[in-house]
Amino acid sequence: MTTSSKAKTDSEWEPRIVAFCCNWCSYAGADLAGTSRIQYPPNARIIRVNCTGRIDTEFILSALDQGADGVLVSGCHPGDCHYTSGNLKLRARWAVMAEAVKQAGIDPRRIRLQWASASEAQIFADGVTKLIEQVKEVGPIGRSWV
Amino acid sequence: MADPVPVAMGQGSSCWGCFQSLVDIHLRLAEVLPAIEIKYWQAVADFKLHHLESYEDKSIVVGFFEGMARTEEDIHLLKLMREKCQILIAFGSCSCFGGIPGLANFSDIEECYDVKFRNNKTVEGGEVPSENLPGIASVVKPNSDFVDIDIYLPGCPPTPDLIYTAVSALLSGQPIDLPPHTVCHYCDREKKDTPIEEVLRPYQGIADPDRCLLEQGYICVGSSTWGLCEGQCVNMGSTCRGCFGPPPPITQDHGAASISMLGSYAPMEPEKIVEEVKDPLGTFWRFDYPTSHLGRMRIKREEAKEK
Amino acid sequence: MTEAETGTDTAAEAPRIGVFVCMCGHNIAGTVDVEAVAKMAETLPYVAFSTTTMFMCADSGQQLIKDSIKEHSLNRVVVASCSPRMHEPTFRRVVEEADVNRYLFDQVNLREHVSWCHMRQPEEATEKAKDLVRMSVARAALLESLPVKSVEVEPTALIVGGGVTGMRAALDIGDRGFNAILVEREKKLGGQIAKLASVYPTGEQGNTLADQLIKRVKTHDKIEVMTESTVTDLDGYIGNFDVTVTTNDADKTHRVGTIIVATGIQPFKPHGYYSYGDHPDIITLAELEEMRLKGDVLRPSNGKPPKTIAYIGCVASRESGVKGHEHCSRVCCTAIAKSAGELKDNADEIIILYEDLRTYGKGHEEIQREARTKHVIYSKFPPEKKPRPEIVDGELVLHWHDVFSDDNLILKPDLLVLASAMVPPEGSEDVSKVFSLTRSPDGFFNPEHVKLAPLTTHTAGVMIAGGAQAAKGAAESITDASGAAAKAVGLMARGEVEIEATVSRVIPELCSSCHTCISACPYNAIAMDESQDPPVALVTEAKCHGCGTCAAACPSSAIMMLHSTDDQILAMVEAYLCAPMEPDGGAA
Amino acid sequence: MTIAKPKTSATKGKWSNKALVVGGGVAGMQAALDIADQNYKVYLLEKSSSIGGRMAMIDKTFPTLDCSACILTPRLSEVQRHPNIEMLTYSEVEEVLGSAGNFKVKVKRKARYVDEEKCNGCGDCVPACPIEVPNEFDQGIGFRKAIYIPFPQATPNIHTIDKRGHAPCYTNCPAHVNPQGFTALMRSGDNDKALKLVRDAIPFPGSLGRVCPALCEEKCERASVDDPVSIRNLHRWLYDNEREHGGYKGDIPVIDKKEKVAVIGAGPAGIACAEKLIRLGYPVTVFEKREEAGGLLRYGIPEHRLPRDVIADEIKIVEDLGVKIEYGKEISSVKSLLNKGFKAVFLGTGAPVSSKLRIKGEDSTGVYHAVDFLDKVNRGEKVPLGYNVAVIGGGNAAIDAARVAKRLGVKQVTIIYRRSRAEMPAIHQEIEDAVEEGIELKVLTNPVEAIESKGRLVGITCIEMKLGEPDDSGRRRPIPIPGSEFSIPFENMIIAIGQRADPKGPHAELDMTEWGTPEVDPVTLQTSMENVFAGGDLATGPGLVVEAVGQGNVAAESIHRYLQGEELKEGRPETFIEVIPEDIKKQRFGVHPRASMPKISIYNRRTTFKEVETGFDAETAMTEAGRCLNCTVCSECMECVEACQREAIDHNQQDEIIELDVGAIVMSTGYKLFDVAEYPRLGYETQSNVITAMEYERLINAAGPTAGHLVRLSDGKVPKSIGFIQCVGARDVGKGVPACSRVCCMYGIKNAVMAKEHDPDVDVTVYYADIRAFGKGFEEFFEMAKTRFGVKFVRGRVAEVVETDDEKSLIRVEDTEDLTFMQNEHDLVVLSGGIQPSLGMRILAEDVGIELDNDGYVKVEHPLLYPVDADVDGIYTCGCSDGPKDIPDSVAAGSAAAMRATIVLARGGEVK
Repeated sequence: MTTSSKAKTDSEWEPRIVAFCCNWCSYAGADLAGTSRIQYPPNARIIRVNCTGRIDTEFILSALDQGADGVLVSGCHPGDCHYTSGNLKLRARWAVMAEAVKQAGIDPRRIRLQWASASEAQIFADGVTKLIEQVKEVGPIGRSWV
Repeated sequence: MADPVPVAMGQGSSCWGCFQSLVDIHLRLAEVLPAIEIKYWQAVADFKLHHLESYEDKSIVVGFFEGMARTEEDIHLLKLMREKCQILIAFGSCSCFGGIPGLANFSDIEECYDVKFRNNKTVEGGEVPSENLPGIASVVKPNSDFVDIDIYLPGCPPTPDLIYTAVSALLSGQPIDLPPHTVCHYCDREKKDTPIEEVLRPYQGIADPDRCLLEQGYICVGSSTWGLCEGQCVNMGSTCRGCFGPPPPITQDHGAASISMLGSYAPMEPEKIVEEVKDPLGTFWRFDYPTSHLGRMRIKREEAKEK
Repeated sequence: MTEAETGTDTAAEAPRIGVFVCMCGHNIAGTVDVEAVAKMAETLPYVAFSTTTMFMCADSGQQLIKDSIKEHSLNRVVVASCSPRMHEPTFRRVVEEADVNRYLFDQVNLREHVSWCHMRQPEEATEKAKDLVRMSVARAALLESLPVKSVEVEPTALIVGGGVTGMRAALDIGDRGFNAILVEREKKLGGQIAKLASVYPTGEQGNTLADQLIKRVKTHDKIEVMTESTVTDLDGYIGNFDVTVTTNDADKTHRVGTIIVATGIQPFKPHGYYSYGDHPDIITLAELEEMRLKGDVLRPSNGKPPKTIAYIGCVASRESGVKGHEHCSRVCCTAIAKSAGELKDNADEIIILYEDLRTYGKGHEEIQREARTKHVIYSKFPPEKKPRPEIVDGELVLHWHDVFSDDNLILKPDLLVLASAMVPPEGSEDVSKVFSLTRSPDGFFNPEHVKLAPLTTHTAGVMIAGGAQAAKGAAESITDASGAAAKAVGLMARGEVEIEATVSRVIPELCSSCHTCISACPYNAIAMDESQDPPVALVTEAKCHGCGTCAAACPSSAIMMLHSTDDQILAMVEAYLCAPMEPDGGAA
Repeated sequence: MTIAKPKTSATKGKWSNKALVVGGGVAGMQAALDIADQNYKVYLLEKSSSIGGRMAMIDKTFPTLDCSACILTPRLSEVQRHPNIEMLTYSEVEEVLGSAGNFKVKVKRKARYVDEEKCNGCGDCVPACPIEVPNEFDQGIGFRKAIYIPFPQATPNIHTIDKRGHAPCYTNCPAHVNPQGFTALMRSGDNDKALKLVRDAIPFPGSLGRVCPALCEEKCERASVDDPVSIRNLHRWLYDNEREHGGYKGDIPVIDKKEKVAVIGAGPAGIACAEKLIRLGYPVTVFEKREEAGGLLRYGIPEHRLPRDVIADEIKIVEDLGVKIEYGKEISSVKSLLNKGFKAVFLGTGAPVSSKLRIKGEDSTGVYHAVDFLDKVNRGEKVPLGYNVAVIGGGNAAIDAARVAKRLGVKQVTIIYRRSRAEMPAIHQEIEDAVEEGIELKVLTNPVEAIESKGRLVGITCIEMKLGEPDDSGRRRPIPIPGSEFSIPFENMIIAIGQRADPKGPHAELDMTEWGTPEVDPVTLQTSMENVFAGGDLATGPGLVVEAVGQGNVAAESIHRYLQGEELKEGRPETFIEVIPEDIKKQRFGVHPRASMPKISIYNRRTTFKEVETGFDAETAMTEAGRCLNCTVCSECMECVEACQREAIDHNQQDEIIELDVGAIVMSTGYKLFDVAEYPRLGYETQSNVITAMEYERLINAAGPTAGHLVRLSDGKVPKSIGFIQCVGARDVGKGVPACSRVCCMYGIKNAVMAKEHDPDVDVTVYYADIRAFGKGFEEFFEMAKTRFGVKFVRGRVAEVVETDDEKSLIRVEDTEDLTFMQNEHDLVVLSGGIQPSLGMRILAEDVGIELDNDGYVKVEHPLLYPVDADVDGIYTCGCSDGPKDIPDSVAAGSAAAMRATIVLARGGEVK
């Protein structure tokens, strides 16, 4: 297991964020954030999936386990899923998983589920920013345990 | 008949139920016992640890290790087994995944001491004993963190049939070929493919005996659990709680898979599902918390605390 | 279904990955150190070649990829450039032309997701770019070649909505020799246009205009008209949709190849705006038009012809912050001008209160000029200080601020006409669900691409036209209609269409028949294959839209979402989080 | 109005199910794709060299701010690779006949001088091309080469040579030196190649560089800016420079042909002919009766103009190439040469016999003829001259003789010429120099008698002349004024009124004209003997050296053809289409005077035969070369031909007319932008910091001339404040643009947002009349521009833009919302011009046979029922052909036009 947060002082530390985005809404929203030149912190690395319904709870937990300081899942608004209901399934998974995460003593501020449509570039960017702020409050995942 | 195969049975912290189950192969023991030469098994033969220590490395062909390694003694034994045995089998879910003792990781060691010693209802002014006790690790780590495991035979306990199949295969030098199916495969209940509208606790309502329990709202993790049990519980009217852990490859996070499955079955409002699914950690990671992602993070945290 | 494998079978070969980092002029290179990214990529496992170029999408860039594939025997290609939503098809084609299966290509979004949104953090952006490339390379190593498949297209189009847009689309399709089924939920065809007394720019009566189309539609041997009907269910996929049309509670299923959604617009009832509903003489422009169509314009309060009429523009349109009303309704400015100009012949005074004047289209300015020539008065009010109608003793008094005179003015109009917003018609939400259409914040349906693909949607085989996409005038809607018809006919004329190979696949040996996938699939694309013993899940690939929900849900890991496998996704996570340390770093 | 469509009826057989789309912009591309997707063949015709239209020029698109090129590029490749689409780029519609289902369309495929099949767009030719001109694609603010692709994603990715005919300098030169080419090569620093290009035309870049009257310069277009380019002195410099750096370094031709050729006379014509032939690989022998080669150059032009070593060196170069010159060998019979094995002969023996004045006393002692006089002097013979010498004539020989006489110590030299100074045929600079050297001009004077005393000249009686009507030469005819006779004392008279051919000589064997010259074919210079050719002064009578060289070239070509058994006349004489460089924006060239030629001092001139003009230095030469306007864009320097490894370049390509049979036509001809200079008050073209929105697009485009850096073109500074003026040339009845242009509001806002994006601190104000944000997402974008980007909006038509002393632009406007008069200073002002029908729309409409509306757009059949049908069956319109449209509306209309067109196409037989 390699958790490779860099040897930097806490003030230099930048959270590492894994972001799962659905192709149709949030990935497009992130694209729009780019084309609109909305500036937001560069900590997140987006992994594109067709639908948030594709996101297995394991992806999220595994990312945290491997040292992600935060995980973002961003998808279409409930009711607007390109695949009609994938996001509802993810939402239910998320709810249960978030409880488990809390129970396991992981600060829930490390994970964020948000809805951002293809036109909601600002909401997307704000969501990323918000998660990063939250994670910064909590600190690096390796260190917060101490 | 070929020479008996040297075997060793090691026990860590556990309920001993797995070896009990081994004995449950009953008459078939008559086939098995002559074929093996027990080199170490504290429960049934008078071997001491130093006997085990005195064997040449890898002189024992098969080692079964039951339970998990919580104490220093357990860890020593586990490592010793590894040294002496050519094939090391994690025997039972504790040995494979941490099992029920792994649930201790929900709490930290001090809380455990509180429960066990300090606030133990049966004693007054309980104290944590400091003598004649092997050192207790602050956190339960999966056996595989200490040694390489060759074969996993999960189950709480592994069924006698499973044990017999495995042992027979081993003795005949064949690979152990276990069916990969989950519990559902063995479940006789009917599925109607309807989403779950409400999650029920086992005491709620009266379950239709012929219909999929999950569809009726009872959390059954049979679909994410290796069906080596051949559906004992579900066919007897009880939900599967996942004691055999995830199906092969058993590397996937059993609890995570269960949640993904449940979420897909029950696309309910988040508030509702959270309200109705009590204790997700205990529900979905009952038998395999230490090997799960969340469990690993817990271990890391406890280890970090120690440092 | 036909199946053709393109590209060499690379499954057996060890991955040889080529990484192509695009500068995109300075769009990327201006922020990201692309050379450094390409250099880093060289060090990654399986990477056989890595380079940068000015414009990867230009012919020269495409050629570079093709040449490099040959020269370095690449069997996987990673292009780090712009959003895959833009150029993935381009590059897939490029690699295919070099005999590499299109699914062995992966694209990294260095522009929309990096350079453009981290413009002031070049170092961090470069780090991010490196991570993203590393992730993509890890994924690429695990990519598998997939077959390209196509399905036949049923030569019938379904058109939802029997306004002028829908009718024009049906006629064009019918005239072109294909079948059209026109579904209208009202009793009568004609839609909104038929309710207008005067349609700009020609000034024809809406119903006579519509009637011409209705007559042809009804007599056309290729067109089946279903009124008082709604589409309640959609099954199938492009080329082979099974549409359930409900007419008076009776369901009937039609097999169609393509679908055009032409559900149009609807005038908003502006309750809560300008005392609408509080006084009988406050009506909407739509109500006025209907009144004109039926006969003379009379004051609802007393049945007398109004002598003084006031119009207010932008009613419930352009309301920043009010969801569903932020957009411009596009048609009202010219419609008011047309209406006012025509009514002025019989009225003493007509005044138009407006925020902005948007007579943008062909012939629109003339209409506005004509109204002015007839002494229709235009008065601009400030958006932050809207006109205020007051009802004093049953009488309507209108107060407003005129921008150009900087004066507060008062008028007692006999009739106050509110040009209310054009909004999506009721039931749009159901339509969006049935056809899996996404909607913009104004509630209208989103096209596939707002600039270059305004008529197609993200649901393959489903087109939108006219008001379905945004508030639009009749001429624009009818143009859209023919355009959408062209899209539908294009599919039908070709007779077959390629479908995505990125579908889910059940590994039968691992399936435990738990049925989780079946209840997870939104498209009923998975069923138990009863021919197997025991029965296992089976995916009908043409019905699979590739969302991957089943793969995530399957607790036995028995479903593989092709091109988006667990391994591929987790490899990206690992490549990011478990990247080798940079030399200047050091262990935590 | 009732439904009249579809009127077309199927007549089987002739019905074509192919379609033509005119215009390769985004609408045309869409139409083509949608027709092609229905399995019909489509011709996509585009007049420029790449499809993509305006959208390709735009930086970002509203309201999504998608990068235009990025979203367009996939579309470009889709069109290119569509099996049913045939792109006809660089093509124009010439004529349309027929009706729906059966149109016959003539299309002119303009020569792009690059083989579309062979070119692979590698671009190797581009760096080789020395010509740089403003790039239209960059709105003229960036540059491209004469061989170019307009933008990186151009489709097809085939280079095009922009060649607009022949430059006047080139056509006016009798030997066809290519000044535009060689100056361009000089500018790109390749003097060797430049000189080689000159030598392709003349073997005497150094000699002619000194003595040529430079007919090229007479026609130089640069004169319309300031003065002609000093072309002659530039090739002189090239030669001098080469000589200074070690002399000729060019190729030595391989003699690979066996037909021997004889040239009689080593004058300019003969040497030119010999040099050409040796380069073609023929063994050539020149027979010269005198002791040195050069003819008139050697013996007729004085040393102060043409130093002996220069001509000697140039002759030597020709000899080094392999030309054998036999000196002192007088040939009396052509036939005898032919009998000796020569397969062809060129006669260039010149016109060495001086014309006479035909006046009394002409033969007295002290009278010389210029040719003999100069010959003697040039040979070093002593010529006795008195105090007072008259030179009769106004040509170069006269001036030369006069200046030589002066240098020989004559105190008083007078040139007597019968017309005025302006009519003197001599090089004007030479006349000036002569005057400067103290030579007197006596014009409008004609000698009538040479006064002799004892057989010796003592004076001349002259008569005064006046100028009458122009004669055949175009010069005004001199008429003697009766009774105006007067006498002047002279000790010598040098007659320089012309020469003629020697009636004796080898040419006597040929058919002769009445003037005693051999009869030659004017095109081929062939004489009455098929293998004998004659040129230069011998054939034409006395002329310019460069004319003689030109004839030598022509003869060489004829001899080559003759010897190769080819048709002598085919393709000859070369026809030249002279360019009218109207599209070269002259105001973009600052006045930069012609370089003056340095000379030795007057003192030195009077006493020595030192060369008067000393030549340019390198820097002057380079600067002077830079003055060329590149009139024809491509100069045919042929560098690209050499650079192209695929041999794709063909400078001889011709425009081609092809005929198409199509069933339907879609018009998608786009628009032209309103010329914002029509509002002088807004300062475009007069103020350097007022630009158009399209120029702005290119400025902010990463692939544009500034690589996307938003700077002022005037000084390269980053503007801190930008004003965007909307509705320039739209909704203005007075300017003939009454309608709204529909897109400018949004692109103005988009541009304003982009300014903010480039520099968040920049102050951006949009001056508008109404904001027409009517499309999907437009209003929301407008709102975003205001709130998130902080773009300021001022409602008001701008009264004027004034340039301030500190190079800012002052916008004067009344804010009509709060009724205040504003004067805002900006660093940059961007005019958002309106849209007008495309250039040539009216002619095209006539060709196609459709009607236009009042605004000049395609008139549609019915704006509501048939919004994309033109009023002629089978013809459809989309994009901005029928009125301004934004991109999505254009695209939708493209699809719609495709739909309507395919209904017609289907009628041909596919209807089920």
